[in-house]
Amino acid sequence: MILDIYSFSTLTGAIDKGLNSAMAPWLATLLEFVIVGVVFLIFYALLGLFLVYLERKVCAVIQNRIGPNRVGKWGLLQTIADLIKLLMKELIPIKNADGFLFNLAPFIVIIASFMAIAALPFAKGLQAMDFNIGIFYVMAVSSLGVIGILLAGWSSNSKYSLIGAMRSGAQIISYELSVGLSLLSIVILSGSMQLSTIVQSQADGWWIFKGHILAFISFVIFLIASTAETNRGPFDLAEAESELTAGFHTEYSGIKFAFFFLAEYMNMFIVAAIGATLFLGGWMPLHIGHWQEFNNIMDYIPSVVWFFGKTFFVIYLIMWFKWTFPRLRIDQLLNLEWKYLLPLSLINTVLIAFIALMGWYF
Amino acid sequence: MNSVFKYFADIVSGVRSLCAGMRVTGKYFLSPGEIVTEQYPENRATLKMEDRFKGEVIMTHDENNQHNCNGCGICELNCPNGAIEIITKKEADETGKLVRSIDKHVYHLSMCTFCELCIKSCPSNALEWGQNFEHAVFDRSKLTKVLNQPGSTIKKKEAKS
Amino acid sequence: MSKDVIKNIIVKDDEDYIINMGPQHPSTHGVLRLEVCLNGEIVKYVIPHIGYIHRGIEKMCEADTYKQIIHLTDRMDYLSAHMNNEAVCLAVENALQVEVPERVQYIRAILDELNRLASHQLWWSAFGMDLGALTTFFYGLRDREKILAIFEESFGSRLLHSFNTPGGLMHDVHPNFQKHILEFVKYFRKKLPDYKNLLTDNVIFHNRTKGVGVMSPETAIAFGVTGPSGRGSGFACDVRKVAPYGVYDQLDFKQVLYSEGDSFARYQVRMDEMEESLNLLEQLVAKMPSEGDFTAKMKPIIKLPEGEYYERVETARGELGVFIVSKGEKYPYRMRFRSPNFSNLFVLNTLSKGLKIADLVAISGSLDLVLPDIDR
Amino acid sequence: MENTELMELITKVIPYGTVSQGSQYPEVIVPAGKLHDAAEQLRNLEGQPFDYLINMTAADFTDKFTVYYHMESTQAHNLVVLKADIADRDNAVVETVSDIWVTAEFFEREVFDLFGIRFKNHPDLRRLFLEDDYGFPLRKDFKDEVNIIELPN
Repeated sequence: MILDIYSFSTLTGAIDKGLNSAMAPWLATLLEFVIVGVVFLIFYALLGLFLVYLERKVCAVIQNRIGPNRVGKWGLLQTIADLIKLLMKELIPIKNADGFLFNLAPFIVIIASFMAIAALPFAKGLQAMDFNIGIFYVMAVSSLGVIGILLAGWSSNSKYSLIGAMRSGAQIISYELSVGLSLLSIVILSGSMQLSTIVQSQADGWWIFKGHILAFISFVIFLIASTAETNRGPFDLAEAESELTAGFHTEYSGIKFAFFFLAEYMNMFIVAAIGATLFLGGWMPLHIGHWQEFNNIMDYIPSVVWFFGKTFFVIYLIMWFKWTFPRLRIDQLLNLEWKYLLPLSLINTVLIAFIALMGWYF
Repeated sequence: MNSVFKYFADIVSGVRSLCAGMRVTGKYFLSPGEIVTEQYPENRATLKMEDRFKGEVIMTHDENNQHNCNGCGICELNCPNGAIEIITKKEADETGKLVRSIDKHVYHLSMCTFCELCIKSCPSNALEWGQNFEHAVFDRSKLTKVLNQPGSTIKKKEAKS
Repeated sequence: MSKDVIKNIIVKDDEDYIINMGPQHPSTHGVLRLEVCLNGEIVKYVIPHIGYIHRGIEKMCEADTYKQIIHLTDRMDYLSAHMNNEAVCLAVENALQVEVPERVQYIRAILDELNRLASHQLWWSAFGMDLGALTTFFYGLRDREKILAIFEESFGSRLLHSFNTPGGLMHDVHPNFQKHILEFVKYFRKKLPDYKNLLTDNVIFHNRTKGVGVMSPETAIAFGVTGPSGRGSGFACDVRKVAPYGVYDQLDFKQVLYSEGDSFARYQVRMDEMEESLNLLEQLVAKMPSEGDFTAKMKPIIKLPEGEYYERVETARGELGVFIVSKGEKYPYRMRFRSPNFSNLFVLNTLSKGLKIADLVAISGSLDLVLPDIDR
Repeated sequence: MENTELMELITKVIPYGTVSQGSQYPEVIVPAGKLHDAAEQLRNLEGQPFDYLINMTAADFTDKFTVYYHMESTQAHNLVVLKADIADRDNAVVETVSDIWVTAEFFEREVFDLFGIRFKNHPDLRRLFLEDDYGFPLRKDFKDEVNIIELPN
């Protein structure tokens, strides 16, 4: 049903075949790893810069401003200029800081977010690793980042940083539950933890439509909880600019600060991509029932466009939250999780399991 | 049961209030016509300050390079910050009498607080507000200005007794 | 008479976990240093340290004539610059018993209300930002810009317009003054629902401010907390009502009072005052005489008769007092400003005790402190 | 006249003070030693306690200091000025009123900072604005060649 002309499997297959015919299989596999790694590195850096630019533009328009518009056309090169500035800045050593952990922390944060990208299905046939426990892997890897944040706060030898890191720890441990439960509802519906299977299961309709109101509720819970997990406003207590100046990365400067900054935006991209994949059909085009003509037209849009369109829609939602709401207080943040989101998602999971059992979804 | 009802009512009212807030920001996001930013160096040609804008103190000169200042020093006296220094000289007029006249009207822009007392107190209305606001310089000494233009003379009072 | 004496209690301990908020900190709105003692996230006590921009205005006034003093008062509470000017002018005029033209009194009242509105708008913006809602800052400043444009048109400057002079005004206002004010009132009435939807009704905002930093009326009176902060606790301290000056006794407005005393009540007082100011502006523009002098006849050198004079006005933050000791010279012998923020600041310790750091930020935001006014 | 009634009332509770109508408000002048007692009497005045201390300050008259207390009753909205002269300029001490009005604690710190008047029994008498060795700038004999530039006028 879905057109194969946009499938990347022909391209990747051709590369694989070519490499295998030219050299030994182990060397070909190794080279493929290197190629994938380099491609992801470039993708990671460019996407991170673009997301920073996007956020600045979105918040500017929300706030009746123009936003960056001086460097390059529409200010597109602004973040690259910022990156160059950050690269040239001095890395200030902190007296009495735990040097090893202090330098390690940004790398842990950035590696955690980098690893999660591997499992994302970007388009038809474009996925680095198709684990059979894909969701589980992404959840596990993305929550590694909190270790980096805790280390950063602890090793900075600064009171502001420590408070920010502790807040972040409490926050991420709590919200992991809701994220997990809301993702579980889709796992129940699709019957698989493999991301490619989940995407395939949405060929005739996205889960957010097929799963009635319940899937919508778990999507909302997922959005809230994952915003909290990525330390973004209104849950940016770990940074809490007006209270803790910059929270856990108060003492970082130069490229080490840029790592935290980049990781924050990439984490946002990852949760948005997961949300898009699970709830909004991933790279699947929008299909409505038996409107055959409409469905055919939709099929002509490449799958990679669908994936990024949906992901950026979710990213926009997250940005919209951030630039609208005041920040929560730490006890209210935990209240929200334990008193509201967790019971609701538990009930939701039970109900979803029930409708999945009865086959009451479309 | 009441508390259960209140629990859900809280959620609904909370979500509704959040939606109201998001509607406001969403409305502005979708109406880029509301953008109020002025692009300053680009709009230099069209940017016009108000007539009364207090940019700096200037001394009005007419087309003959003549001004009204006779160097009486009242502005210097009235300035609360010592931003004005009057340097006078004695000059012979056409009858050969030595008359006090202004040599340099020194104005320290860096010390001026734009209180307008010099302009209001000037008995011969020699001073005025200038609308120039681009005062940024790299050297503080450049903010010390001489208000009377070089070669300027005092305007003659027309046929006054 | 038995009464509970309200005290400023600070119990220090060697083991205290102390963090310094300020002098450079995003939420202290200036160079205020708060010595905050924490127990985890809980605040044990707060000691404000001030003096970082003490300029000795009171000493400088002793060497300035009364006309020259005006421009110094702008620089105390720069957000209610006009009210500061007016306080000194009223003190001098009352001491000399000068009759100020009616038109001047109306213009001054209009400027008072405009300045109050501008100040409250900026406070709203900054308060939202303190709580993490960054967008409010730009909406507030966008609307404040309209008021500043009116100021710029008439006085030539936007913030520190030394427009008053003992006896009247420096100039007459711009011919478009009334028209632009009415336009602004119409514009701002349309924007107020946005303010309401963004913060006032927001559930997160309610959680952050309701029941936070509760100040009883007795505490407010004992600490001398005036202005909207005091009125949020039910302390009827509006000088415009208590001791009317200018034309305020001929106007129809009500003193906004809330009895809860928490941060949300202080917020509500200011939001209601904005609407009250809009009503007042309409009344004032309608009643203002279109013709008349802009200054009373004054001697070129003003000398106050020997004695002590005290004059109070209501600024956007509370009661400003001007105390002049004159010895009959053209300079005041001693000039003293009772600044509202000075008293409002020191209640911070009492209010934030036992609350969280985030609440400390919310409380100091709701008190609406302006540091140059505290240090003078 | 309301003020005369008030003045009579004050005269009754503060017999050692001179009560007069000043240029604007009733003034009560008491000896410096009796200041605390007078303040307490005014704070607990029957019918209209002066519970709101608006302003507290001092002035240097080269031969003496005068401390001023402007206070208002929040019920009757009357304003009264309490004054006391301190003759000993070199060792100026007066009793604190911060136990009566807590806001006086900070006003007194300011007065101590700028005039060097010390307040007995003050809970926390430190300088408020300036460094410890700065001198007392609002005294008329204060000289500071570095920071204060005298303008010729």
